[in-house]
Amino acid sequence: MSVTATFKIDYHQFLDENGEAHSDLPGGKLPAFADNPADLVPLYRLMVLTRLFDAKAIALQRTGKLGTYASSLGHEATHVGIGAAMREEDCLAPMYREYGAQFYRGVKMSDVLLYWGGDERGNDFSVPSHDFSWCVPIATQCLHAAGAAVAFKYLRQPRVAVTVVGDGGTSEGQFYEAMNLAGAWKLPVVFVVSNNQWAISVPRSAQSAAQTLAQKAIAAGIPGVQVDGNDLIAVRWAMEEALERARKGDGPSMIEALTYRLSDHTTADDATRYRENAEVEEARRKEPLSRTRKFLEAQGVWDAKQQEALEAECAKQVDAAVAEYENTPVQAPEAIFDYMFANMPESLKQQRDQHVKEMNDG
Amino acid sequence: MSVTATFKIDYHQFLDENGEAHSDLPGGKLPAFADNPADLVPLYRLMVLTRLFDAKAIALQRTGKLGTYASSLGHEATHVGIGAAMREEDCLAPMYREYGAQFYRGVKMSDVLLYWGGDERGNDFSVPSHDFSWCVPIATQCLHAAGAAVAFKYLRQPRVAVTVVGDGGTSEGQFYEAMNLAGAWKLPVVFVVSNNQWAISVPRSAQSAAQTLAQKAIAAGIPGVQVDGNDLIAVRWAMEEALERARKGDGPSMIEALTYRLSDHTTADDATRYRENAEVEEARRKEPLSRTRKFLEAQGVWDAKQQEALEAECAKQVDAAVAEYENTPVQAPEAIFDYMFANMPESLKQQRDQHVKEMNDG
Amino acid sequence: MAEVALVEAVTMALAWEMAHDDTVVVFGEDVGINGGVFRATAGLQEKFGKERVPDTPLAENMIAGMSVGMAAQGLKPVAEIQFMGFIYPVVDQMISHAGRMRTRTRGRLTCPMVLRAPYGGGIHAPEHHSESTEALFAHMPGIRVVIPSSPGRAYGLLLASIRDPDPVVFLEPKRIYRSYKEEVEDDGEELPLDMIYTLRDGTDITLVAWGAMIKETLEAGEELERQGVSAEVIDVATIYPLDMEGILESVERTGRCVIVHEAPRHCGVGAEIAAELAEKAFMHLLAPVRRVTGFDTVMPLFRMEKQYMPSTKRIVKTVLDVMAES
Amino acid sequence: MAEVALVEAVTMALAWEMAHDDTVVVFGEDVGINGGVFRATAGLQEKFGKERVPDTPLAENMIAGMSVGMAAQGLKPVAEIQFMGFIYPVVDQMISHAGRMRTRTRGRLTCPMVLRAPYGGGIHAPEHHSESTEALFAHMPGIRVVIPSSPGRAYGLLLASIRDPDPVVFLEPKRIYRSYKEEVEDDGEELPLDMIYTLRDGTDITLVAWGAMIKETLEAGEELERQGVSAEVIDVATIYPLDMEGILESVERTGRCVIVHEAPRHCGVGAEIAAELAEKAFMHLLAPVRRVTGFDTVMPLFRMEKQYMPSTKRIVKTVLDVMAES
Ligand SMILES: Cc1ncc(C[n+]2csc(CCOP(=O)(O)OP(=O)(O)O)c2C)c(N)n1
Ligand SMILES: Cc1ncc(C[n+]2csc(CCOP(=O)(O)OP(=O)(O)O)c2C)c(N)n1
Ligand SMILES: [Mg+2]
Ligand SMILES: [Mg+2]
Repeated sequence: MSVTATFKIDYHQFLDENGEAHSDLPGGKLPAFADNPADLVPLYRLMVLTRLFDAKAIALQRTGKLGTYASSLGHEATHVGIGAAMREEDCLAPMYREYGAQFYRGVKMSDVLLYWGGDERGNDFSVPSHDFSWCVPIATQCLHAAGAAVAFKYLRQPRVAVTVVGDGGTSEGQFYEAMNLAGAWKLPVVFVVSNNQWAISVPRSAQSAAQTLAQKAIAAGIPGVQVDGNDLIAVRWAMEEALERARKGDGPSMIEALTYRLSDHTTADDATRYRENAEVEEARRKEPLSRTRKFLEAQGVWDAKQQEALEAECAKQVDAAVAEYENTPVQAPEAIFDYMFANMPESLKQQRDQHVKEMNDG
Repeated sequence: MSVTATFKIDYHQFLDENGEAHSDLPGGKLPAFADNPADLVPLYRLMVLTRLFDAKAIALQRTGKLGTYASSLGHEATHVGIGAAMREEDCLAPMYREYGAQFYRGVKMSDVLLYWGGDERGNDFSVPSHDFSWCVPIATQCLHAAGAAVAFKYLRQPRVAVTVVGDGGTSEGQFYEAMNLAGAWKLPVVFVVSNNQWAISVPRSAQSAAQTLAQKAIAAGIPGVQVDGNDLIAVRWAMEEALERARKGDGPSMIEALTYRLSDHTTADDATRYRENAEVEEARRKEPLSRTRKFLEAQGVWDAKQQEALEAECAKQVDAAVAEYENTPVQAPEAIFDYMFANMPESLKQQRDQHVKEMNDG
Repeated sequence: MAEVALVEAVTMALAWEMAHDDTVVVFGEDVGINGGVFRATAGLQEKFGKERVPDTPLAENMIAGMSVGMAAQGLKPVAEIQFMGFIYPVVDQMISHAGRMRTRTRGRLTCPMVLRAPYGGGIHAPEHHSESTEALFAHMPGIRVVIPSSPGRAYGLLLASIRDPDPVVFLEPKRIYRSYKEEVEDDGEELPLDMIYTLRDGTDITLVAWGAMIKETLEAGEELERQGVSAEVIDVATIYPLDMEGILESVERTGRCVIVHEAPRHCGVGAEIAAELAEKAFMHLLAPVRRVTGFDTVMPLFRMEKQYMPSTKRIVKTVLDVMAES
Repeated sequence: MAEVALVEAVTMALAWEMAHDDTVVVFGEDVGINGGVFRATAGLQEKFGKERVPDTPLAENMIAGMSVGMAAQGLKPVAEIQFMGFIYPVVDQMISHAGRMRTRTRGRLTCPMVLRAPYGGGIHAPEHHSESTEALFAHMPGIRVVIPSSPGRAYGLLLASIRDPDPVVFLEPKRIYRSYKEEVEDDGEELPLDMIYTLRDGTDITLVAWGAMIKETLEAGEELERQGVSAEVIDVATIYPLDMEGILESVERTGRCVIVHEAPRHCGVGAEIAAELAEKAFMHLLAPVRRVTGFDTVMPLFRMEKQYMPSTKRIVKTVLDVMAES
C-alpha cells in the first residue's frame, strides 16, 4: 500500500463577525486592495444599495407589481466581492440572485425588475453587454462559463469567465462536467459556489456527504478553497487570486463562499415551513453588512451620518428604478416572434402576422 | 487561514508484474481469501476462459458471424475480481465488457454472443436474473446501481449494488450524480472505475486534470481507493472491503482499477490510428493472466499440464457456446412489439398485426 | 366524500397508494417537509416517514436514473420533477432506459415508475416555469404519457399510473391545480388509461384537448352552443398511447375536428391526432382539421404569456371558420 | 471537382469553412487524431491543429453547454455527437438555452452553433446506435434541424448551417455515408436552408422523405413508374422550419401524399406534415395522407432491424393502396 495523492482544503476569513480583522492573517495583514480602507467604501455602498433594492423588490411583489422574485438578502458580501474583483472585460454567468455582482458590473436595477416583472428586455443589459443573463435551470450556466472561457482562450483574449452556482446546484452533473472540462483544458474560468446552506427546503447536509463543497474541485483536479462568504475582503481576495491565476494561463479554480440565505427562497416560498427561526437568527448575527460597516467605522472611514445620507440616496435611486420599470410599456405583440431567429422562417412569419392581426382586431 | 479538510488516496497492489507478492503488504501477508492459493485457481480458470472466449468472439466478428464486439482483453483480473467478491444476491450494473464478472455470476457465453449478435435474448439471463444487462450509454448505469441500492436499503435486504464505469465515463455528470446520491443517502453500492487508460481514442490524461480517478470520490464524500487492476488479489480485496462496508450499512465507496485496454476499443475500431505500439507492448508486460499464472505456479497449485488441459477444456466450452448461438433461430416478427408493454396499446397491436401479416405474406 | 382541488387529488392518490402498497416510494426535490413547491406531497413525509418520502439532492437526471434502478429492483418509484422546464435532463434515462428495460431484457427486468411534473403556463411564473413539452415524451417508445384535467381524473389516473407495470410520465396542469374543487371519493378506484374521456356531447364538431386547455375548450363549447354550434369535447387524458378509436368515433359522427393545445404547434401532439384523422377519417371529414396551439416560439415571459396561450376566443373563432368551410 | 461520398462531403465542408472563418472550431469525442468514429473529421486536426479540433472529455451535455457558451462569446462551435443514441443529454442545453439565447436577450447574445450527429439504422450497429429522433429537436423553438440526403446537399447545407446565425442540429444519415459518391465542387457554395429539394417530378402522388429513406423512396418512385404511377419525390432537407409551401405546391398538384420516415410513427415529423396537409390541402386531397414509418417500438437489435426500417416494398404497397382509394 502506498499513498498516491493527498489534498487539503483551506478556509479563509479576514474579517470576523464583528468586523474585526482576524488575528492570523497571511503575511499578518489585509490584502493590498484593503490597504486604504476608504477604497472599500464604494463596495459597502453597493452592498447597502443592493439590500435596499431587495427590500423594495419584495414589497413590489407583495403588492402585485412584480412576479416571483429571488432575494439576495444576506449574500451581499459574496456578490459584491465577486463583482469588485472582476474586470469589465471578464464575463459573468450568474444564477438568479447575484444582483450585487451585477450592479457592480453595470446591470441596472430596472433590468432586474423588468426580468422578474416578466419582460425579456430585463435581459438586454446595455452594460455589461457580453455577460450572460440570469440562468434559472440550475447549474446549466457553469457550462456556459466554461464555453466562454474556451472562446477567450482560443481568441487569445486576457479575459476570465466567472460563474456562480448554489450549494444545491453542486449536485447537478453539469456543475461537475464544467469543472472537469475546465481542468482538462486549463480554461480561464472561476467557479463560485454560493453556499447559502439551503436549496429551497433542502439543507446543505442533505445535498452531499462531502464535508466541504470546495473539495468537489478535487474531482476535477483544480484548486478549491473555502472562504467566509459574508466577509467582503475574503471573497474579493479569493476571487482576485483565482482571476489572476486564470488570466496568467494557470487555469480554473473553485471558491466555496459560506453564506446564508436570510430570506425565503423566493417570494413564492415560505421558509418557516422547513427551518428553525433560531438558525436564521444565528445566521443573522453573521450577516455581511453590519460587519463591513463596523470595520469601516473602526477604520474611521464611515460614520452614522454618512450611513444616513447613503440610505436616503439609495432610496432615491431605487425609487427612480422602480419608476423606470413601472413606466415601461408592454412589448408589441411582434416581440414574441421577432427575436426567435435572425432569418425568420416563413411559418413563423405567418403565425406572427396572424397574431398581430388578432391583437389589433381586439 | 486554516485547513478545513484533508484527504488522501491510497494505492494497493499485492502481486507485482511478475506475480510475486509485494514486499510491503498490510499485515505482512495476502488477504484471507488467498490463504489457500488453490482457492484462486477457479478464478484463474475463469480468466483464461474469458480470454479465449474473447478471441473467439473477435474471430466471429471478423468472419461476419457477429456484430461489433467490445473486447475484454487485458481486463480479466479486474472483471473476475469483481465477480468473485460479490455474492449471488448482490446486483451488477455493468457497462459493456465485463464478461469475466458476468461469467462468474452465471451469465452464459451464448448470452454475450446473442447480444452482440443483435438479439435481445442475450439480455435475458436466466442467472443472475436480477442483474442489469449491458449498458451502452456511458455512465447511465451508475444511477441504476444507486437506484438498486435505494431499493435494497429500503427493503432491508443485505444486498449491495455494484457498477462499473470506464475512465472516459468518469467525465459524465451521471457518474458524479450517482456517487453524490450514494454518499448523501449512505447507499450500499460500490462504484468501480475500470481505468483502462483509453476512451476509444482519447487517453486518460485528456479526460481530466485529476491526478487519480479515485479522488473523484472525494467530491461525493465517499471513500475512494486506487488498485492495480491487473492484480486479481488487489481487485478482489478492495471489492470485498467495499462490499463489506456497504453490507454493514456504512455506505458506498469507489475503486479505481488501473488496467489497460490491450485490444481495439471494439471490433469497429483501429487503435493503431491513435496510439503507439510501444505503449501497448509496455502494457502487455503487465497483463493479468501471466502474472496470476506465475503466482499460482510458484505456489505449487498450477502447472503447464493443467494449463494445457484448461485451454482444451475452454476451447470446447467456447465452441459449445458458439454452436448454441449459431443455432438460435431469429425471433418471430411479433417479438419487436410484444415486450414493449405489459398492457399493449391498441395502436401497437395494429402495427404488430399488420407487420406480422406482411412478413407472412413475404 | 371530500371536495378536493386537482392538486389535493394528487396528494390523496399518493397517500392511498402508499398506504396500500409498501413498495411505493415518493421522492424528489423539496417533496418532504416542504410538501413540494405546489404542496402536491403535503403531509406525506409526516405520515409515511422520511425514508418513504425523501428529498433528493438537486439533480433531475439523477432522479430519473435512480427511479429506473429502483423500479428494476422491486420498488415503485413515484418521483416528482419540480417543473416541466427542468425535466429535460431526464430525457436520456427515460428514452435510453425506462422505455426500453422490458423489451431490452425480453421482460426479465421492468420499469414500473411514475415521473410526475407540473406543466403549462398561465400562472405568471418566471422563465422556464411554464413549459408544455409533452410531445417529447409522447415520441418515446415504451412510455405512457398521462395528463389529467380534473380532480377526479387526477385521482383515478394517477392510481392507474402507479399501478401500471410500465413507466408513466404524469403531467399535472398546474394552472388548474386549485382553480376549482369537486367531490372525489378516496376509495382507491383507478380510472382506465389509454382512453379518452368525453366531457361534452355534440354533433357538429369534435374539440380535442387535454390538461388545462380543457377549461377554455369547454368554455368554447358553451359559447358555441349559444351561437348554434353543437361541439363535442374530448379530454384525451392519455397522450400516448392515443385512444384513436375514441377520437375517430366522434369525428366520424361530427365530420369536423379542432385540436387545442398549449404546446408549440410544430410537431406537437396535435399533429399526430390530425395526421391520424387525415388518414383514417378522410372519408368522413367535412372540413379541414385545424389546430389551436401555442406558437412556435419560446413561451414569452409572463407579461405577454396570455397572448401565447390559446384563448377561448381563438378556439371559438377557429371553430366558426371550420363550420364556414363546410 | 471531386467525387465524394456523403461523409467526405461533410469533411470537405468543415475544412472549407475552417479555412475561411477563424472562429469555426470543431470538437467532440474522438474527432481529433481518430478523425471521428465515422471519419467525418478525418485530417482536420492535422490540418488545423489541436486547438481548433480538440477531443473533448466524454460528456454530451457538456459538449452542448460549452457550445452555447462559446457561441455566445464569439466563436462558431461545430460539435459532433458520436451517435444520435447519445444525444439525449444535450436536450436540456438545447431547449433551455441554445434555442432561447437570442429571444431571451432580445438579440443581445446569440447562439450560432452546429451540433452534428450521425443518425438512423440499417448498419448492423449495436444497441443505441440506430436512433432517429429528429422529432424531439423539431419540437424545440429556435432551433433548425437539417438533414442532407446526398453528398452535394451535405456539403451545401452544412456550410449554410455553420454560417446561419442561429443554432442548427445537423443530422447525417449514416447508412448512406459511403453508399455512393457524386461530384461536389469544393467552392464554398452553400445551399439554402428552410427549403425542400424536389428529386423526382411526378403527377400522381407526392412522396415526402428525408435522410437515408430518400434511397428507398426514390427506388419506390422507379418501381411505381414501372407500374404506371408517376411519383414526385421531395427531400424535406430542413425538418424545422418546414417548407410547407413547397410541399403544398406539389400535393395540390398531385392530390395525394405519402410520407416516409424511419423514426417511430407516433409524433414523428411525418405527423406534422400530414397535419398541415389535412388543414391546408384539404380541398385538393384525392386520398388519405398515409405515413410509412418505423414502428412505435424501440428499434430492435440488428438481427431484426430490417423488419423495422421502411422498405421500398412497403412504400410501393402504401402508394398503390392510396392510388386505389381515390
Ligand atoms: C434544473 C433545475 N431544477 C430545479 C429548479 C427549481 N429550483 C429553483 S431554485 C432551487 C434551489 C437551488 O438551490 P441552490 O443551488 O442552493 O441555490 P440558492 O437558491 O440557494 O441560491 C430549485 C430546486 C431549477 N430552477 N432548475
Ligand atoms: C453517452 C455515450 N456517449 C458516447 C458513447 C460512444 N462510446 C462508446 S464507448 C466510448 C468510450 C468509453 O470509454 P471508457 O469509459 O473509458 O470505457 P472503455 O470503453 O475504455 O472501457 C464512447 C465514447 C456512448 N456509448 N455513450
Ligand atoms: Mg443554496
Ligand atoms: Mg477506458
